[in-house]
Amino acid sequence: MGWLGPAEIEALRLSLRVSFWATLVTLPFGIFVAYALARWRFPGRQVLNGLVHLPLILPPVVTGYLLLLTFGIQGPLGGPLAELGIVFAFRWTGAALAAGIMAFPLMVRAIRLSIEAVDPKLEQAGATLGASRLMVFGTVTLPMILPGIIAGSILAFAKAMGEFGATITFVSNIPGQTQTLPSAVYAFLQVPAGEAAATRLVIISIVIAMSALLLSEYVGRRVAKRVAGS
Amino acid sequence: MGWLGPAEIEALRLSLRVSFWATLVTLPFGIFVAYALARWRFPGRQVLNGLVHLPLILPPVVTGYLLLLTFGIQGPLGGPLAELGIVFAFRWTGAALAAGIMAFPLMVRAIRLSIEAVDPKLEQAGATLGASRLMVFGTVTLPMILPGIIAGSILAFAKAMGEFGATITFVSNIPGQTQTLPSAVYAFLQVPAGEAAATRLVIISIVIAMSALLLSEYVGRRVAKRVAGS
Amino acid sequence: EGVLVFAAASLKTALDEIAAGYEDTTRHEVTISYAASSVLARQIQAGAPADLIISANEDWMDVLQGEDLIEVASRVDLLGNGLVLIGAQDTEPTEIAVGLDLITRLNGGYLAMALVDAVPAGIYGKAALQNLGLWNDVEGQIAQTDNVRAALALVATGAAPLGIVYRSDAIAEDRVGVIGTIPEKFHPAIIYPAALTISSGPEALSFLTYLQGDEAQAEFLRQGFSLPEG
Amino acid sequence: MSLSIRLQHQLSDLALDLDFDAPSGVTVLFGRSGSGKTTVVNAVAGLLRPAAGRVAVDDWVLFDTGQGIWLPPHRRRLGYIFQEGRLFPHLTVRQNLNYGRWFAPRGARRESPDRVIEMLGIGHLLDRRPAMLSGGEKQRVAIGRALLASPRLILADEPLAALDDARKAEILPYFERLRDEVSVPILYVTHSAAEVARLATSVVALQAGRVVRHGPASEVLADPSVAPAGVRAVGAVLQVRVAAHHDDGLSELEAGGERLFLPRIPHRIGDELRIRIPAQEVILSSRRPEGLSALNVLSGQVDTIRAGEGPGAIVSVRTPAGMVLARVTRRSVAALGLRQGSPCYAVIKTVALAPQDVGGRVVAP
Amino acid sequence: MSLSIRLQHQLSDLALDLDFDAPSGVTVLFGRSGSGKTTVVNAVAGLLRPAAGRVAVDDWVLFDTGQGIWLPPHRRRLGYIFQEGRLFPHLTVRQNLNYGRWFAPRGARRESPDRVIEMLGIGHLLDRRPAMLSGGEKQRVAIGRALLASPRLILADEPLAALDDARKAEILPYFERLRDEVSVPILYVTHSAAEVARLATSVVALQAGRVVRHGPASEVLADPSVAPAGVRAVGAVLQVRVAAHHDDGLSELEAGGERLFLPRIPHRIGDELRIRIPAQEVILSSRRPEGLSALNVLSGQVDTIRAGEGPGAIVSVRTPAGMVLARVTRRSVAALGLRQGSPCYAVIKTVALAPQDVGGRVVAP
Ligand SMILES: Nc1ncnc2c1ncn2[C@@H]1O[C@H](COP(=O)(O)OP(=O)(O)OP(=O)(O)O)[C@@H](O)[C@H]1O
Ligand SMILES: Nc1ncnc2c1ncn2[C@@H]1O[C@H](COP(=O)(O)OP(=O)(O)OP(=O)(O)O)[C@@H](O)[C@H]1O
Ligand code: MOO
Ligand SMILES: [Mg+2]
Ligand SMILES: [Mg+2]
Repeated sequence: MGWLGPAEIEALRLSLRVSFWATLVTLPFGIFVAYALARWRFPGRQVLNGLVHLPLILPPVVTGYLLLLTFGIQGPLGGPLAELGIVFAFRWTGAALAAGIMAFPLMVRAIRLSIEAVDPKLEQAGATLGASRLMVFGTVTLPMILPGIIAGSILAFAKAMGEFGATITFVSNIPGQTQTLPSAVYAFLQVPAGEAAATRLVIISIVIAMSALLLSEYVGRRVAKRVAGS
Repeated sequence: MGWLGPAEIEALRLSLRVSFWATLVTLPFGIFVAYALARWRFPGRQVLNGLVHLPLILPPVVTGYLLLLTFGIQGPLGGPLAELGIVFAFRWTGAALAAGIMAFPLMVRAIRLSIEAVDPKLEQAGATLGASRLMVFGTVTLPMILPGIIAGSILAFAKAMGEFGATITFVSNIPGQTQTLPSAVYAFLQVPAGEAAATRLVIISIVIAMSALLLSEYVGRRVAKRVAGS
Repeated sequence: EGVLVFAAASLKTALDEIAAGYEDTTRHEVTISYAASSVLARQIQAGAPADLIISANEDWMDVLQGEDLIEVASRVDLLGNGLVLIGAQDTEPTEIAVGLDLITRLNGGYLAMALVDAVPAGIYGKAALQNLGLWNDVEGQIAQTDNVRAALALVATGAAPLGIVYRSDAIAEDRVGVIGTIPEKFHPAIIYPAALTISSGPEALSFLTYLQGDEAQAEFLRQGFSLPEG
Repeated sequence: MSLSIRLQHQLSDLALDLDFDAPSGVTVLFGRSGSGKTTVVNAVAGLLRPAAGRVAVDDWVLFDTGQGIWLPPHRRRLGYIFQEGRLFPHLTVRQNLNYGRWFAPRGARRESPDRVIEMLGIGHLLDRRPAMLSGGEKQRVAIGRALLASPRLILADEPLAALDDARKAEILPYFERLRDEVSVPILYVTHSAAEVARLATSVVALQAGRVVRHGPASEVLADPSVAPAGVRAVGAVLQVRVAAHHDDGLSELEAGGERLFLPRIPHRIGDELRIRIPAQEVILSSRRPEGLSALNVLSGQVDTIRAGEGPGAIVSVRTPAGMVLARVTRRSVAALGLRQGSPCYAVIKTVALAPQDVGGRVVAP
Repeated sequence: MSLSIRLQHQLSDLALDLDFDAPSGVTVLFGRSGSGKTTVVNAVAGLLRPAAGRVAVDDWVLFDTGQGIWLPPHRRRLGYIFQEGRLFPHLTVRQNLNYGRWFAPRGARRESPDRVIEMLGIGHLLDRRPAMLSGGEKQRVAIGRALLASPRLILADEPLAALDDARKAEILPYFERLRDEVSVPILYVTHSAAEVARLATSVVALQAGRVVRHGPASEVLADPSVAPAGVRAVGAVLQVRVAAHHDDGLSELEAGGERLFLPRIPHRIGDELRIRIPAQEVILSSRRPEGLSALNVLSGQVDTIRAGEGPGAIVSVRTPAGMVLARVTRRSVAALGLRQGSPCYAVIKTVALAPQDVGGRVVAP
């Protein structure tokens, strides 16, 4: 990667780190929320569903702004969390939070659809064999929705790699801390003659995201084969 | 809506129109591509898959910029199309194109997952009863993936309602022509004291997208019930 | 019929006001599309039907001029602006001069600015800091945003203690206080050039002329802009 | 119409390699679980593409790897009754039943839906969806769906296994009618000897993917070593004519001048039938029995005595009505002094002839 | 251990309303397709929550709407063999088999996997996934999975319907052993009279969601109006003792001083058994028959003559070995001059006693 400056390599590494952690940390929540939405009936279900989708609907800048208000140092959540030592403001963790939240609806959707495709009769069969709800989930539902989880995770990862508006609004663009690949691309695009550099970064993004996608196809197909058993 | 100015009402109507058409026109392509990715093996399959996902991975500004280069009046596609009377540049149709392309990966993902959940044995049963591939698709696959199609469409609609970066880059922010709700929000956010107006517009977006979401839940559930037959 | 104006987003409040006045007196319609200067320039390169462009960035105007996309004769430096250092609402004003205790005032926090290599406000701000001899000290403590308003928001929400923004932006934000204006000698002149595009009609010239009239200029001044010398 | 099947294919640990021509009528595939029956049916249906082979109905070639012919399943005009039902969950029972009809060519023979629905006893289920049916109800709908598709070839994979005997007895005659009147070739998988005896024109016994025996039903059923369900399914098939129906609920049949009585059957006087007489329902007697409740006594001579496994032996007795098989103990053979050519009497209980052992009409084998 | 079931529930057009106590052992549910058998089993399993009712095994209450008790399915310690298999598609056969064992409490009685695998003949399938199994193979794995879960209650919904007779004959003894040795209560749905006769401690006949008959297997089977598969399933159940095994492959049984011969059975001399003698396999004779191949002749007197539907009649004959039922034509009744109290001989073919009609051990009813 001789043709990448150190700042660009820094941005690339940061983007990978941010996207990786954004995906990994959101995943359990994503599975939980998807399961709750798919299989439980509870008051406030539609509110939860709406909330989850908000980042998709809102212009990213607005989401970023809301994050800033909520998780900023003086925000209602940001303050208390800071006392616990969890700081998002101007940290890569904040970029991961923004990316995770923006990717969350995609992840939940994918997982939820795959949960809804699991035949409850198989879960019932698990229960008759002595598995508690949680064990049924772990031994029947979870393995069967693995393709959906993989799909959802990669989708989320790809989205996180491309996230820009909410991230820069929330944690701004601090080289080495919060300057992700898209921020760098954006910066290059703002100035005349920045295109060459921007193109270079875009190509890198594409290569990474495509690799992730290909990997997910491959893994997903293998898992699906295992799950379908054919 | 007495508290909305005429420009804002205009933006709202435009956003609805843009999102509606973006969803409707992409839907057949979405179903086709989802089906191809789910059920066919062909050379270039992974390339197609990658292409479909590009808008998700790229910062929206980049997508918008690529659209501008491709579908601009002087672009390689925009020119010929313009001769046929199909102009996207700086028209609401362009906004719809941008929204559609940004929403496409979400739509395809949702539909594809639901296609993959259809048991091929049922499609085989249809074939033995004399239905051609196309008829099997129409009478077995399509009705069974309706929940996925609805989910995917609403997701795409919501995404289209929130799309901003690609749209403003591709077709600019022309009131009455290409100024969608998010563009209007953006404009308000750029100026001092614009927050009140921006908030108003954001709330409207949320209400609309949530209604669509609720509707989709309701319809999807009814259809799923019919499809599952329980 | 009508004039389509492409204008830098930061002009929105003032320009909306002025355009309304123009429409009232002339009964001619003015439509304004607000976006980042880079976006506007690219769109004109792609054949946007704009009649008049008001950029916040001379470089982009030069690019357009180099490609013969604007009427060179019509190009004027329409407005100027100033940079201010802002802080929390109750911050003591002080004079901005070489030797400013910026680091102390930051107190480990971040200085919010627009992208220092890409967005005009950031570029000017960086030049000012360099000329003030502060750049090397604060370089690692700058939180860069994709536009000035986002930098303003960082300060307004308390995420960043200080920021450098346009005077026109700071003026209407109640939650921030202006610590001091950065003397113009420390940064290149902030110019908003305007020009007719080569496809413009006669109406556009009339509006451009109106913008240079007393009524319009008074409004600009009221919003914190300045008039370029000469 | 004859069905000719040649297939070679390798499954995980089953090598399918078979080649047989079946005459018009019902070809029954039997063999133990896992012997490849469903695989063969799938290959005929076009759901599995075998490595090599040829399937044809008369000169209508469904596929032939040699000639590179491959009709897709939807062009094969099938009525496939799947082992696991495969009803469309999103359609009502009525829509499921009609599904094949939508695609049947205009000129095709049409089954009357009302008749099929009545026969299957699913009239009250028409507006339900499959999820709300019991196991047996599902299978009946699956049968109806296949029959109503106006098929030119019926594939039935254990179609009656999920049904109770009474329902089986109602549905069997329908398959017979398809075989005899409509002459649709039927490839039928079953474990039941009674179904084999009633329906089968020819029987193909599979073992580990190969044909171990192939012949007319009467022959295969008479062979204890391969009879579908083992020695208990061995029996003779007699061709008879309905002679009279009596007031006390018995029907009188005539075969080679001999009279046989059995519980009233629905056929008309003069109809030709075939009946299966299970070997184990036949008692042999060295003198003409008297004072017995069994009404059917055929006199004849011992033709062969085959000692089976275990204590039993199959004795074939040549009677004017045809060859009758009896399964008796070797001890009895000795006690009665039976030898080839011994005169003896075959005693058949009237009621031992189960309704499913009486076939609709004689088909030329 | 007794199973007590009371249920009220409304399905689309079936009103389930039943109440019965079944003694320890196997309780067979039978009834026509759609009569509610699977629904009852699901309610016992906790997969369906009935509007009202109570299910208990002895004093272990699984649910009771009155007391507000509701054990979730996974606490009911079930071995449920589903009508449609329901194997886990993502697990191998081995993992499917082991599934229930993972969750069985530590102290639970453990079935030996090797033994179950061998009995079911699925040793060569252990590393496959269900999609690569044939229909019968799937069902065998499903049976194994349920048995290996160390259940305290076995629910079997037509577990053997998909299997061939030879395989059935191999698996049936296993259920007997569960019933007799391990005394796990078993609720068993079947259409097969032979299975009823061999396994059932008591039989519950359902019709449209209601119990129409309930009693010990021998009683219900003797009643032509409700016998599971109609009149052909009627038969007597005799309690016998193994007296000797002979060299010519026959076993000799003793019942009330009378001798019966049947093909060699695996039991030891002295074992107590029960055997089902299907009514239609019995011939009556007014004098002691001679020169017949049938080795079993019991003398007795006519007890009752019940004219069934059609031309037949069920004649009960009191013999020293117990009550024997014969299904004969009314014409024969007249010809033999049978009346209550008439002396007569019941002739039973040796080989007519099918292996599945011979039960493992006598259970006190
Ligand atoms: N989910 C359901 N909702 C409504 N009705 C149902 C449902 N499942 C079954 N039924 C109906 O309830 C009745 C009893 O069904 P059940 O499955 O208990 O029958 P079954 O006795 O097990 O029949 P089979 O021998 O055919 O399996 C049937 O008429 C069936 O159509
Ligand atoms: N998709 C598959 N891939 C590999 N092996 C398979 C597949 N399907 C079935 N088999 C194996 O092929 C053999 C034949 O299966 P098939 O389904 O044809 O048996 P069958 O004769 O129909 O049995 P049954 O009477 O149990 O339905 C079995 O051993 C089975 O395990
Ligand atoms: O037009 Mo801007 O808003 O400062 O670049
Ligand atoms: Mg099979
Ligand atoms: Mg059932």
